[in-house]
Parts: sequence; structure tokens; C-alpha cells
Amino acid sequence: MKKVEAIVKPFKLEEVKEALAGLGIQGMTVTEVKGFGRQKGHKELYRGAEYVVEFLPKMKIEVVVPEDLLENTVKAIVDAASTGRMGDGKIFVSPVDDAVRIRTGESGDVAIG
Amino acid sequence: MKKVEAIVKPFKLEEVKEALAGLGIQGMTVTEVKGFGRQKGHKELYRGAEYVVEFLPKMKIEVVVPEDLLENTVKAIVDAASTGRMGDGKIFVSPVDDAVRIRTGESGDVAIG
Amino acid sequence: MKKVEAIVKPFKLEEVKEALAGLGIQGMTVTEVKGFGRQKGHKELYRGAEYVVEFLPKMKIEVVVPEDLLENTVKAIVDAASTGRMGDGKIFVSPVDDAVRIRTGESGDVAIG
Amino acid sequence: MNIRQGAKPSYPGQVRRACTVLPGKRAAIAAVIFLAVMALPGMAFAQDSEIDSGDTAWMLTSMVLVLFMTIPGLALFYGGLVRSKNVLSVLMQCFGITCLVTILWTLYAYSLAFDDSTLVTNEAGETVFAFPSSFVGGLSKVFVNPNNIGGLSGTIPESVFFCFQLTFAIITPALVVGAFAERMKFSAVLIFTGIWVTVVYAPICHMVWGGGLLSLWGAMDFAGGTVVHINAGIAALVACLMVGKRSGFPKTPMPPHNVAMCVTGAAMLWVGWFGFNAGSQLAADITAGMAMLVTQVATAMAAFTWMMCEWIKHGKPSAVGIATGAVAGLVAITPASGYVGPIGALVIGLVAGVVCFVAATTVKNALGYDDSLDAFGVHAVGGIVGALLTGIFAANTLGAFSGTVADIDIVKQFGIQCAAVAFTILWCGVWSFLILKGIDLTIGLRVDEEEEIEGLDISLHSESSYNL
Amino acid sequence: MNIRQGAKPSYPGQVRRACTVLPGKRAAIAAVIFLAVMALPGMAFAQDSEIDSGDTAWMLTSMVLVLFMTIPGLALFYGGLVRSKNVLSVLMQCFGITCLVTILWTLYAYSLAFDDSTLVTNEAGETVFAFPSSFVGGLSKVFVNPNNIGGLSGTIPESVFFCFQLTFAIITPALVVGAFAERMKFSAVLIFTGIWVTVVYAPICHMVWGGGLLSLWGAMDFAGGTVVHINAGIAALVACLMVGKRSGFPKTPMPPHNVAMCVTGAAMLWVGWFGFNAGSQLAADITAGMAMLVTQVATAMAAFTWMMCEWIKHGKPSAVGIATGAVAGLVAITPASGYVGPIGALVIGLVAGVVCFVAATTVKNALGYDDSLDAFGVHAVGGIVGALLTGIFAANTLGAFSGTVADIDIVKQFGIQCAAVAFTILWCGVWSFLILKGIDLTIGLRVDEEEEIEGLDISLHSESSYNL
Amino acid sequence: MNIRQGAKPSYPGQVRRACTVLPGKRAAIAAVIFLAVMALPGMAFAQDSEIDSGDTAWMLTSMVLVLFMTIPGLALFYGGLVRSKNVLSVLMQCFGITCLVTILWTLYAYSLAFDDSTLVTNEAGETVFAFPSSFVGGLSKVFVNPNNIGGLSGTIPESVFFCFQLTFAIITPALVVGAFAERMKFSAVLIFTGIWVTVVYAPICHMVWGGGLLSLWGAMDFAGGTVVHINAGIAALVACLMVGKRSGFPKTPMPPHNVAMCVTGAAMLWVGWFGFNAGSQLAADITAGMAMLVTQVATAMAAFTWMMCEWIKHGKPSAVGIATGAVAGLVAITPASGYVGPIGALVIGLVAGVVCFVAATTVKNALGYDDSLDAFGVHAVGGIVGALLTGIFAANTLGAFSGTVADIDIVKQFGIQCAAVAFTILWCGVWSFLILKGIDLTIGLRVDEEEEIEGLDISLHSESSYNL
Ligand SMILES: Nc1ncnc2c1ncn2[C@@H]1O[C@H](COP(=O)(O)OP(=O)(O)O)[C@@H](O)[C@H]1O
Ligand SMILES: Nc1ncnc2c1ncn2[C@@H]1O[C@H](COP(=O)(O)OP(=O)(O)O)[C@@H](O)[C@H]1O
Ligand SMILES: Nc1ncnc2c1ncn2[C@@H]1O[C@H](COP(=O)(O)OP(=O)(O)O)[C@@H](O)[C@H]1O
Repeated sequence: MKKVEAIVKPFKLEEVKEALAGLGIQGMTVTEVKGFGRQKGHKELYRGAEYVVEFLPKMKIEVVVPEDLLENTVKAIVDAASTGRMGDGKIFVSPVDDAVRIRTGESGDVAIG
Repeated sequence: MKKVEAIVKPFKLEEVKEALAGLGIQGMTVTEVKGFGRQKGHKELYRGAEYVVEFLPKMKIEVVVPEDLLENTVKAIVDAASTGRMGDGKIFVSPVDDAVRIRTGESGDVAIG
Repeated sequence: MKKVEAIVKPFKLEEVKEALAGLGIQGMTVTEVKGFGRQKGHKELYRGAEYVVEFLPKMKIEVVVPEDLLENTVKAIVDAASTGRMGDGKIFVSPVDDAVRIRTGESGDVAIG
Repeated sequence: MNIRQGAKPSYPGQVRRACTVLPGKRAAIAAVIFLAVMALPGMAFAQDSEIDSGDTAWMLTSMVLVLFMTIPGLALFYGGLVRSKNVLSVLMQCFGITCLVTILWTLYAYSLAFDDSTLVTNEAGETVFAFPSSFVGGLSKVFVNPNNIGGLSGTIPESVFFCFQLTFAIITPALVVGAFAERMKFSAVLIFTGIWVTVVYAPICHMVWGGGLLSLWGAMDFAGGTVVHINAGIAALVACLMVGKRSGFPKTPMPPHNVAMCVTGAAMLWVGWFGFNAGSQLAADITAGMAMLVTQVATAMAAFTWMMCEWIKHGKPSAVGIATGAVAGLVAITPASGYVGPIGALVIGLVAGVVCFVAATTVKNALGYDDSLDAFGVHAVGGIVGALLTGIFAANTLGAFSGTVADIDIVKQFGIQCAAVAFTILWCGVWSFLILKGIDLTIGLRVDEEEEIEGLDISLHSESSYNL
Repeated sequence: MNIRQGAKPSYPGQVRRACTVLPGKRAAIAAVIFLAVMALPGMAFAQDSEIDSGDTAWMLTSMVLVLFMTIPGLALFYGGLVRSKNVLSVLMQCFGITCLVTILWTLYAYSLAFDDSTLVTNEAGETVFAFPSSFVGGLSKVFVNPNNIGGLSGTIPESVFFCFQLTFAIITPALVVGAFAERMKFSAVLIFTGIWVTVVYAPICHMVWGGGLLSLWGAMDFAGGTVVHINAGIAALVACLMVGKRSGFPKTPMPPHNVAMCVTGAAMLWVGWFGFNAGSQLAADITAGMAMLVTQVATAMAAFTWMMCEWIKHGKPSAVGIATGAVAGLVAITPASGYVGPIGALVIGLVAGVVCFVAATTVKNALGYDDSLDAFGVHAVGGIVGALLTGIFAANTLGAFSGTVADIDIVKQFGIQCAAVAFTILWCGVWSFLILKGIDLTIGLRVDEEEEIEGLDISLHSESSYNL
Repeated sequence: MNIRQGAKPSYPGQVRRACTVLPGKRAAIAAVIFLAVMALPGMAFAQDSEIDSGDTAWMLTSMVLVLFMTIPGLALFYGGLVRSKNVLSVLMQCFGITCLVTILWTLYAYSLAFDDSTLVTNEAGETVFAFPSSFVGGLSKVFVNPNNIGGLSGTIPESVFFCFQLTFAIITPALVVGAFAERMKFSAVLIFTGIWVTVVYAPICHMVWGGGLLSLWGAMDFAGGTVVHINAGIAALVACLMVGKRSGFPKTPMPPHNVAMCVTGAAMLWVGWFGFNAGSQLAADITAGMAMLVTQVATAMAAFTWMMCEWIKHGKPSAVGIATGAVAGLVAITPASGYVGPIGALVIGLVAGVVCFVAATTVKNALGYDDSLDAFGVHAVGGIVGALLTGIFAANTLGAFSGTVADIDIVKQFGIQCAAVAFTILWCGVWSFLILKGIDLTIGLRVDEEEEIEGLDISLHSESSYNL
């Protein structure tokens, strides 16, 4: 089981969600985060004081998938979230030992089905 | 050391916290997240335009525990967070290499005590 | 590749960011979280009803680094974020299998450069 | 024995002014007009010229200010105090009540309160006790239209008097919302409001200001201590007992979701209340001016007192506290506003601040009822404090503490005030209980628990307030 | 044939009052003054004493109330309805329009609307059709200063009349903002406003209230059904068609970012609107009182109706719904407010509630134009409903449904109202199209897509509203 | 030499009206009353009929409007500008100041400002310089009660005059809050306010409007350029220097936590300010009307100008900018409002917009003091601009730029205005320094750093505003 964590531009959330649904993935968890990277932030202005917002709004999509779906998942996210511009984001893949569905207590791959 | 990530219904937060405290766990980190899964979202309505909110508010509780506490931790969360209804959430267990307490610089199991 | 997750006091964010930048780290992701730990929460008061806020605002900084940077990264965060007082926070290190830059599709260490 | 009052309706302004020490320009104007009419019999504009554009200007403004108290004032004050999942339900209740009461007032409720054509007078021309006219008004003002409401009421158009009184009838049930917020069905709120305005508000209003029972007793209530605040506060207590506690109360903390919103609403209440109190004189004269002054003084004193109570008891003064204290002061000065002087108002503010603080914190916590936003602790308690102290500080014989009313027997008046308060508590308490019981047995008062936990905004209105 | 009106300007109050059934105290005062002047020829204060401090007090207040409608009222109502990334752009548009229109009104636009020195009268002294004076005012009131605006207008200072009318000129283009919110360039908004006020608003205002064409026809518009609401609503429709849909519309849901803010704004609109309607009488008299009353009744009824429509159709009533319904009622009663009675107002509110509900939901969704905040569906549609029903319910021969206007031929008046509506739609539609086309071809109407997605707050104003 | 003024108090309205070109209806009324009294000696209502219900209606309204400026207006304007952890502390300060000043005003401060019974007059009946009566009022109006405040002040009840002036005394120290926001102790704020109102505000108020020193010089200050704005602005500068910079300033950006709230507050300030300026005439007459008009014009112009300055300098206009510009315009027109004409107001708005923009951005950044919310940059600078330009544009000899004051020697008046400004700066600066120093040496001015970083809401008031 792997956890795929994708940090994407907020307005791409909908498309990524649909791409994942297209793979039959039925669950995911989304968090509003702030990203810092190569993409330049915008400046804001208050009464003559300018300052740069370096932390840009991003969406983190976490989805735990069975190993066999991993490759497709990553690919689907890349396809859906890419605009070719700085700041499109990253995908991180990491190991997950186990998953449990709280409602039923089931664990393993069946819990994330 | 393992990280236990539980995604639960928001109103279960208090109970889960108390269940964990019951095991002697003294620290945890909580994030507001949005979940997408089998649980149906509600519809909202603005001037005759209906739309479905698919992303439901959930709480993500992250707690890093020594391996020996793992089983009990997962069980305690399942017991506290379960209502038997769709959308109760998931628990993911994943490996953690190390932990450091910033205040003291201590690392290892003692850092999360 | 390792993921370093640091949970720090909010007003330390800026310093940690600069410390990481000092190491040449160019990207990170930040989330507002609530922490529960040894640090006592403050009490709030509404019309004679007192209650304790146990969940304190913290910032979670996630940064994925190549293995060789790991040690320095952890050290830099500890140095920047420590005030010596309860509630300074934790750092967790965990394995990451792979990273992908969405814009280009590159993967591996180069994706987080 | 049954002589109809005919052309001399006993509007509240006049009833109340009967015992003010400063009959002011009204008498003067009357004299002028009398002379004019004597001198120029048959002049076509004699009646029209009774209208006073200055008084009318102030009353038009006062109506606007009192409406401003409910929407947005009270809506924000209450809306800020609830949890974010229920804020829209509170705003909807305030809006819905505003609409419903306006419609009923137009159709028949104004008539029940202020149609004095059925009042019975004795040979001396004084109104006397009779049934049912001492409890409720007649029906000659139903379906208001230019023919039954197109003339004057004193020196202002009756349409303006209608509107001004309507805003009182709106805010009274809206105040009750504070007691059952976060759990009552919206449909039940509307039905309760409709019946309550008909059988509680309009009759009490008639009894105090329309020439009915309490005015016969000689009760003094300048701007609505009994009619508005005790009435609303008692209904609130009954409602919160019958609807039951919020799920989780008192274990789960339920802090205000937006204190800034709540304080904004309190500020608007304060600002609008000048229409309420100084407007109740129905004229822009010396009494109205003094009503404005004492309102400001009592409010400031009560807010400051509440703040100091917190500071002493908890070590810190709070924003919710100072705002609530201000409302308590506004409530307490309401019945007294046209009668007492500034130093008397300081005392009323001080007493109201302390007593309401104790009621809304210690007493509520001790008794354990869930009056979500302290509608009882502030409005009933503050209203009672004010109504009783009116009987004392109205007297113009207290030196610097003097009010403006001459020839007042303090002990006797205090007794009358007690009786009026007791009567209002009884009438309102019994009726409110019956109405709520009836609703509970039919459509039910309360949403089910799952809806309550999800929040009324989503479960009853399919909306959430914030999409930030 | 060209006799200048000289000292008798035909201000709107007077034009409109010409057909009210209650000439009220104005006639009485005139008579008094006439007598006084006869009796004491040459008394220095004769002219000065025409000012009525009560009327002036009410009009000072009314100006404040109408300004309050735009900022903060409309700004919050609209600001709450957009997404959080665009809220400041909406507030800026409301503020910017307020400033710009004030400046233009001072420099020349007031003159274009209300300088009646060029009106042409016949031998009987009645104003007759002429070009261009039936379409636009003269230029003797440009660069207003104490010399051309320091006197009286009826019983109030002309400076107050100027300010009161200015607030109408401000809110009208501000209403249009609702149609193109979230995508139009700020510079384009300002340029559009400047030209539109000059060639659409001022002339229509002159035609209806300044003695121009529509007043010659006998159109009845008490407080701005045509001048303000149909005008704004039609410009809104043209604007949203020409600016195009928001990116993502209608697939992406764009829920209000802050419904509590929106409801607060609606409450402020409601409160301020009494200045709009009852203020349009330009006096604190019986007609003003009745205007206040019918405004309250129609608004409550329309809000309640909209709420019930939702409840029936969707199973749940919503806060945005009741607030929008209230605005629809306020719009519809505007042209009728000084003429109809309370029960007529109930009917107007009912019809406006249903019709606007259908327009803003079903019709808009069916036709697919993106009137972001329903400026057309509420203001044009509500304004038309009100303008037409004014022709009916103004008549004082309808029993309980009576209005206050005598000698009205309902069929004929209904025809006149239709003609006035049609004329306004045409004039405003054509000009609005031309102005927007011109801007589109030069600087462009719309921000580019990336800016739109980022939100206008950051992209146009380098600010974000919330840093919580 | 010491002739008491007796029955002819020199209230500000009258002092100021002494040099207006349009004595208006007051003179007329006086004449009428004179005639009436001559004709009917001994008529009982002669004195009562001096009250003017229209003037009273407007002044009741004006008091409400000015209170509305502080709570909620200023509270929201300032509250929106601070960081979310300090918003309640700002709201508390505004509320606390409102309460405290009300209490002190009632007990003694009104007397210090407006008791003119100790003024000294010469044989011609003119007030002359004397100590201490040219610096501070007497004590006959302490502990206000119906006996010392139950009569009239001009054509309005003295109680209303008391309340109106009270709202000025409230807003002045509340404006200072902007300078020390986010770091000063709440207890220190209250103590500072209490002393400052006593030794700075009340005396300056007496000197300008109560017949004291500056009025003897002939300084023109219609609605409070010196008394309110320069006074507050100078205290603000002294306070922000003595309290010190916020921790992190200027390195850490401290953007407004809620710009929409701030803009809402600015809109409320704008709306309420008509009570401030047009109310300062103390009557609903032609001068009040003109004061309203010029207030609107100058404000719009200053807001527009600030916006254009930003647009030119930074490429984008901002919402905080246009709102701040509006406030700058309101401040600048305040002393001028009853004297200048609309085109003069345009110029004042333009100058104020540019000068305050430079002061609040470039100058502040250059000098590096931390005036958190620009209380100095806007109120002192804007107030000075306005006070000086009043000396010029008041003259009725400038063609379209004319004001309404005849017989004014522009050069001389400009000199007087400079002197009055300088005197106010000195008096206020010195006293403010001494008071703050005293507090600093005793209880301390500032919270400790940990409390500051945690935010004053939690550390001083145990509350957080938002629990969304
Ligand atoms: N090393 C990293 N660890 C964690 N998150 C990162 C890292 N590098 C980048 N990110 C996240 O990815 C986002 C996009 O990165 P950025 O460098 O701006 O553009 P790109 O991915 O196109 O190179 C950042 O805003 C941040 O949230
Ligand atoms: N594969 C997944 N990866 C990450 N989070 C998931 C995944 N599946 C479900 N979730 C999270 O768990 C929550 C509950 O899942 P859901 O399918 O609605 O109900 P249940 O857990 O009862 O089957 C979701 O809202 C989502 O936050
Ligand atoms: N076992 C844990 N798992 C996850 N997060 C933890 C854990 N223990 C502590 N934390 C996080 O670290 C923060 C600081 O911990 P705390 O015990 O208050 O102080 P300290 O780190 O100084 O011992 C907490 O607020 C919480 O967010």
C-alpha cells in the first residue's frame, strides 16, 4: 500500500479528483496548505507598505492506493494537474503499512477500496 | 516508531482525544481536512442553483507512537470514532524513522513520550 | 529521500523558513494545524463559562529532502524553532519512495531540487 | 355608562405623558391651535395644521432606528454568539419574524393592540375597567388602509405611529430567539411567533399603552420594560425549558463563533435604542431629549459595571461581557427613560450591570437551564430591575438623583410597578407555555439530534455561511 | 411661446405631489404664508420662513439613509455574494462609484437632471414638450456653489435636495455592479459609470422628475422605479451579456463566500430604503408616513413569499433567499410608495416575490446569461412589476385595497406606466450597449483569464480581504 | 468688569453662527417670537415655543449618527486593520472609552467644557480674556440633572446638546486608539482616556466652542478640526512614540486581518459624519444643508484622490487606500463644513487626499514611528489641512470657489487659523506627554512581549474573536 501525496494548484483540484475517480479510486483526503517554492509569490500592498506573499495557496491531496494502482495514479495526477508553469507542484510517494476502515474495522487493501 | 493517521468525523475528535489520553498518549496533531469518499455530500442551494458539496469536513489526527503501542492505538481510535455509518473514516499506519523534540533535541521514542 | 515533518510554534515559521533556505532548500509545504501536548492551553471565558483551549495553533512544515541533507535539515530546524519552552514542537522523519515534479514529470532527487 | 371615546384616542404617548412634569410644547401647541381655531372658525387647514413636521421627522427616524435594532442589530449580536454552523438559522429567524409580524400587524394585530374604540369610559370621561376592552383592543383597525389609518395620531401621522409600534412588535419575539437558538425548528419558530404576538404581545401592549388594565392601575412603562423586555424574557425562559438543552450542553464548550460580529450587533443595538426610548415620547421635545440622555448614561454605566465585575471576578474584562452589559443597561433604562434623570440613570445602570451579570453567569450555571444567548438573564432580569427602579427614580424630589415626575408617591408607585411586573410574568408565562406545548404535541419544537449536530444552517436551510 | 418658468422650479416632489389625494400641510402652509405675506407686506423674513425645519430634518436624515444603502449596505450585500477572492473588488467598485458620481454631480450632472430653467411652458403656464429641454436639463446649475444652490427647494434647502438626489445617482450605477461582478476591469467600471450617469441617468431623471418627457406623459414614479431600478436592471442585463460569463460558469459552483455578510447588507438596504421612499416626499408629512408604511409591508411580504417559494420548491427556505426577496419587495414598492395603501402593498409584495423568484432562478438558468448577483432579475423585473402595479393600486376607489390618489383612470394610467417602462428600457438599453461597446473596443471590459482565476482582489488591487 | 453672562450662554452653535453669511431662519424666528411676545405679553407658552421640533429632531438624529461613528464605525474600521489576534482588544477599547467618557461627562466634564457661567464680559457685553475662565468652564453643570440641564440650549433641549457634545468627547480619544493598537495595556488606555478628556479635551473644547481663548481669537472650527482631529492626531503621535513600536515592526508585515470589515467601518464613518458636520449647526437649516453637501463632496474627492495616488505610484488602487482617503477627506472638511462651498470643498478634498497619502505612506515610513493605523497621518495632518484651508475657502468672494462667510479678511483669518492649530498642538502635545509619562512610571503603558505575540485578545481578554 502506498500513500500518494500531491501538492497542486487549488484550481486543479476538481480535475485531479475526476482523474482519480476515472481510475476507480473512491476516496481521498484534501488539505489546504501553503506552498513555498520556485513560483514567485505576488506582492500585496497596504497603505504604501508593500510585502511579498511567499507562501502560496496549494491543495494537498492524499490518497492511499494498493501498490498496483500506484503508477497509474501518479500518471493521472501529473496529467490532470500540469499546466507547464512554475508552481504546478509535487507528488510524493511513501510507504504505508496498513489501513483500517473505522466503520467496519476491516484492514488492508479492502479498507481503502 | 509508527505514525498513525486517523481521518475521522469532526464531532468525534473529542472522544478520540480522550481515548488516546486513556492510553497514556500525551501528544497529537490535528488538521482540518476535507474528505471525499463513499459518504454522500449534502447539497447546498443558492438562489435556485443547487450544488453538491462532495468534500466533507473531516479531522485528521496524527499521532506518532512507539511500535508497542500501535495496536492499542488503532483499536482505541476505531472504538472511539466509529458510529457504524458511512464516512466514519480511515486509519493509516506508516513507518517513521525518527522523532526529535525540538525543545531539548532529544530523539527517538523518548521524544514522543 | 526523506520527509521531514516539523511541528513548530507559528511565530517561528519565518525563522525556520530562512534556516532551510540557508541550506539551499527551495521548496516546502506548510499547514496550519492544532497541537495537543504537554504545553498547557490557555483558558477562554464567555459570560462566566470558562473553558480550556487544549488544542494550540501550530505550524506543520513538510519538506522532502535527499538523504544527504537530512541531518542538516533536522539540525537547522531544531536551532531555528527552539525557544526552550514547552510546546516548541516535534520533528518526524519518515521514508519517501519517490518524488515527481508535476510540471515536468521528472522524478527522483531532481524533482525536489 | 358605555360612552365611546370617539375622537379622543388614548395613544400611549398621551397616556404616558399624563404624568410627566414637563407637558412641554404639546400643551403650548394645543393652546395655539385652540386660539387659532377660535379666531378663524371654519379655516380649512385647521385640522391639517395639527401635524408637526419636526415630531414627524423624528418619529420617521425612530421607526428606522428600531427596525435597525432587529435587522441587522440583534441578528448580528445573536448570530455572532452562536456556533458557525448555526449563524444563518439565527439570521433567518430574525428576518422571518420581521416579515411575519409585519404581515399580521397589518392584517389585525395593530387593531388588537391600539384600536381604542371599544374602551369604556365613565361619566367623567375616564376610561374604566371593562371586559374585554381592558385586555384587548377592538377590530376597527383591521386590514389597515388609508381610510382607517390615513389621519393623525397626536401630532404625527397614524401611519408613522403604526410603523413605530410595529417595530416594537417585531423585536419582542425576535429577542426570544436567544433562548432556543441552535436547536428549534424554523417552522416552529414561525408558528410560535404568530400565535404569541396575537395572544401575548398585542394584549399586553394594549393593557399598558392602549388604555387597558395596566394603564388603569397607573403602571409606568415609558418604552417597554414590561411590554417588550419582561415579556420577551419570560417567554425566553419558558421556551428554553420546554425546548430543552442543546446537545452537549453544558459539557462541550460552545464559544461564540464570531465575537467581532456580536460586538458589532451590540453597538447597533445601542445606536438604534435611541429610537426606541427617545422615540417613545412620540415627539421631538424636552422629554425626548432627556430620554436620550438617560439612555446613554445608564447603558454606559451598566456596560462598565459588567466589565468591572468580570475584571474583579475573573481577572480579565471581556468583549462579550462589555457588550452584554451594554444591552442589560439598555433594557433596564427602557421603562424609566422618559421619567428619570441622569444620576438616577447611573444608579439604574449600576444595579442592572451587577444583577444581570450575576443572573447570566452564576444563576444560570447554578440552575443549569440552557438559555443559549441569555435572553432571560438579560431581558427579563434587566427589565424587572428597570421597571421597579422606575417607581423610585422618577420622582422629582430626590435632589441630584431626581427624575422629572411630580406628585409621585414612591411607595405606592413601587407597589404598582411590582404588580405590573407580576401580572406580565403570569400572563406571558402561562400563555407561552400553552403555545409551546401545543406546538410540541403537533409538529414538534426541536430538530432531531443529527440535524442539530450537523448544524441548522445545512440541515434546515441548505446553506453554510462561510466559504472563505 | 417660450416662457421661462422663472422662480417656480418643477422639482420632483411638486411634480409628484400634483396628483396625490392628500395635499397635506404643504397647501396649508402655503395658505398661511400667503396670508402672512398679504398681511405684512415687505417683511424681511417672509422668504426665509418658508423653510420648514421638520421637513429639512427628515431630508437630512433621508440623505444619510440612502447613502447608507450603498455604502455599506449594497457593498456588503454584493460583497457577501461573491467569492472571497473578489470581495474587495466589489467594495472598491461601490466606493469608487460613490466618489466619482459625487464629483460629476457637483460639476455638471445635477444641472443636467434638475436645472429646469430651460423648460418651455405654454400660455396656461404648463410645461410643454420641447427639444432638448424635455430630455435633459439646462446648464445653469453647473459647478454648484452657494450662489446657484444656496436657496430653498420647496420647504428645504436646495443643498439638501442636491444631496438627496445625489445619493440616488450613486446607488443606481452601483446596483449594476451585481451583473458584471468578479470579472470586469476596475478602470472600465469607472469609465462606464461616468458616461452612463451623464447620458442615461441624468436624462431619465430629468424626464421623470425634472419636468421632462415622462412627466409630461403623466407617468407615476414616486421614488425611482423607472429612474433607479429599471434603469439599473436593464444596464445590468446589457452589461452581463456584453462582458460575458464568468470563467467556469455555470459548471463550477460559485457560492456566496459569506452569507452572513450578505444578509447584513440586505438588512441595511431595508433600513436605508425608508430614506429612499419616505424621503422622496421631500417632507415629513402624511404621505411620507404612508410611504414608510407601505414600504415595510411590501418588503416583508415579498421576502416571506420568496421564502415560501423556496420552501415549496426545494423543501427548505434559505437566508440568501429571504434576503433577496426583501430586496425584490423594496424595489417593487419604490415607484408605488407614495401612492398605494397597505393592502395594495401586500399584493405588490406578493407578486414581486413570486415573479422575481422565477426570474432570478428559473428564467436565468434557462437562458443561461451570467447576471452574477441578479441585478437584472431583481431590479429590472421588480421595478417593472412595481411600475405597472402602481397604475392600479394607486386608485383610492378599491376599498381596503385603496391607494391615496383620487381621479385616476386605472386603464389609462396602466397604459402610461407601460409606455414609461418601455421608453426607459429602450433608452437605457441602447445607450448602455453603445457605451460598453465603446469601452470594449478601446481599453477592454474584462480582465484576462489568469487574473480572473486568481481573483480581482489580488490581481487588480494587490490585496486579499481576509488574513485570519 | 465681571459681568456674568446670565441668561445668554454662548453655545458653540451661536459662536460659530456669528460669522455665517446666512443667519437663516434663526433670526427670522427670533423676530417672530419677539413680535409675538410684544403682542401678547405674559402668554404662558412664550418660552416653551422657543423649542423648534425640527431642529430637535435633527439633533436627536445627529447624536445617534455621531455615536454610530465610534461604535460600530470606528471600531470596525480599526478592528479590521489590526491582526486577528488583536481585533477584540480594539473593539474593547472603543467600547470602554465610550462608557468611561459618558460617565465622566455626566459627572463633571461637560461642565468643564460648556459651563459658561464663569465667563467674563466687558461693558459692551463681549466676552473677554480672563483666567481660568478662558481656559476651562465652571462647575455649575456638574452632576447633570433635570435642574441644571432640563431647559433649552438655543432651539433644542440642553439635554440633546449635552448628548451631541458627548459623542464628540467619545470619538476623540477613541481615534487615538489607532496609534497604540496591538500593544497597549487596556487599563492604561482607560486611565489615559480619563485624564486626557479632563485636561486636554474639555479645556480645548471650552476654548474653541465654549467661549474660551481660541474663540476670542476668532478661530473658525465648525465641527471639530482642532477640537477633535488635531487634538486626537497629536495625542496619537505622542502615544505611538512613547508606547514604542510593535514587536516585529517594521520587518514583519502586519496586513489588515479583515479588509472588508475595515471598509465597512469606513463606510459607517462616512455615513455617520453627516451628524458630526451638519449636526454641528445645531439646527436643520440652510447652513446645515450646505455643511452636508460640502462634506459629501470633500470626502468623495479625497477618497478618489488617494486612490489615484496609489494607482499612479503603485500601479493599483486598493480598498484600504480608498477607505483611508475617505476618512482623510472627512477629517479635512470638518472644520470647514459650515463655511465653505462645494467647489472649495473639492479643493480641500484634493489637497487632503494628496497630503495625507504622503504623510501616511512616505513620511511615516521615512521617520519610522509606528502609528499602527495612521491616526496621526490622517487625523492630525488632515485636520491641519482643513483648519488652514478653512481660512481661505470660507470667503464668499471667490466666485465659484466661494464659501458662505462675508467680510472675511483671508490673510488675517489664515493667520488666526495657524495660531489656533499651533496652540492646539502645543497644549495637546505637552499634556499628552505628561499623562503618558505618568502612567508609564506607575502601572506601565505596554503589555509584555509574550502577551503581545500571543495577541491582546487572549492575553488581556481571554477571548478569541473567531471560532469558525
Ligand atoms: N522539497 C519539498 N518538500 C515539500 N514540498 C515541496 C518541496 N518542494 C516544493 N514543494 C511544494 O511544491 C510546490 C510547487 O513547487 P515550485 O518549486 O513552486 O514549483 P515546481 O513544482 O513547478 O517546481 C510548492 O509550493 C510546495 O508546496
Ligand atoms: N484511499 C483513500 N486515501 C486517503 N483518504 C481516504 C481514502 N479513502 C477514504 N479516505 C478518507 O476517509 C473518509 C471516509 O471515507 P468514506 O469512503 O466516506 O467512508 P468509510 O470510511 O466509512 O468507507 C473520506 O472522507 C476521506 O477523507
Ligand atoms: N506523539 C505525537 N504525535 C504527533 N504530534 C505530536 C506528538 N507529540 C507532540 N506532538 C505535537 O508537538 C507539539 C508540541 O508538543 P508538546 O508536548 O506541547 O511540547 P514539547 O514538544 O516541547 O514537548 C504538540 O502541540 C503536537 O502538535
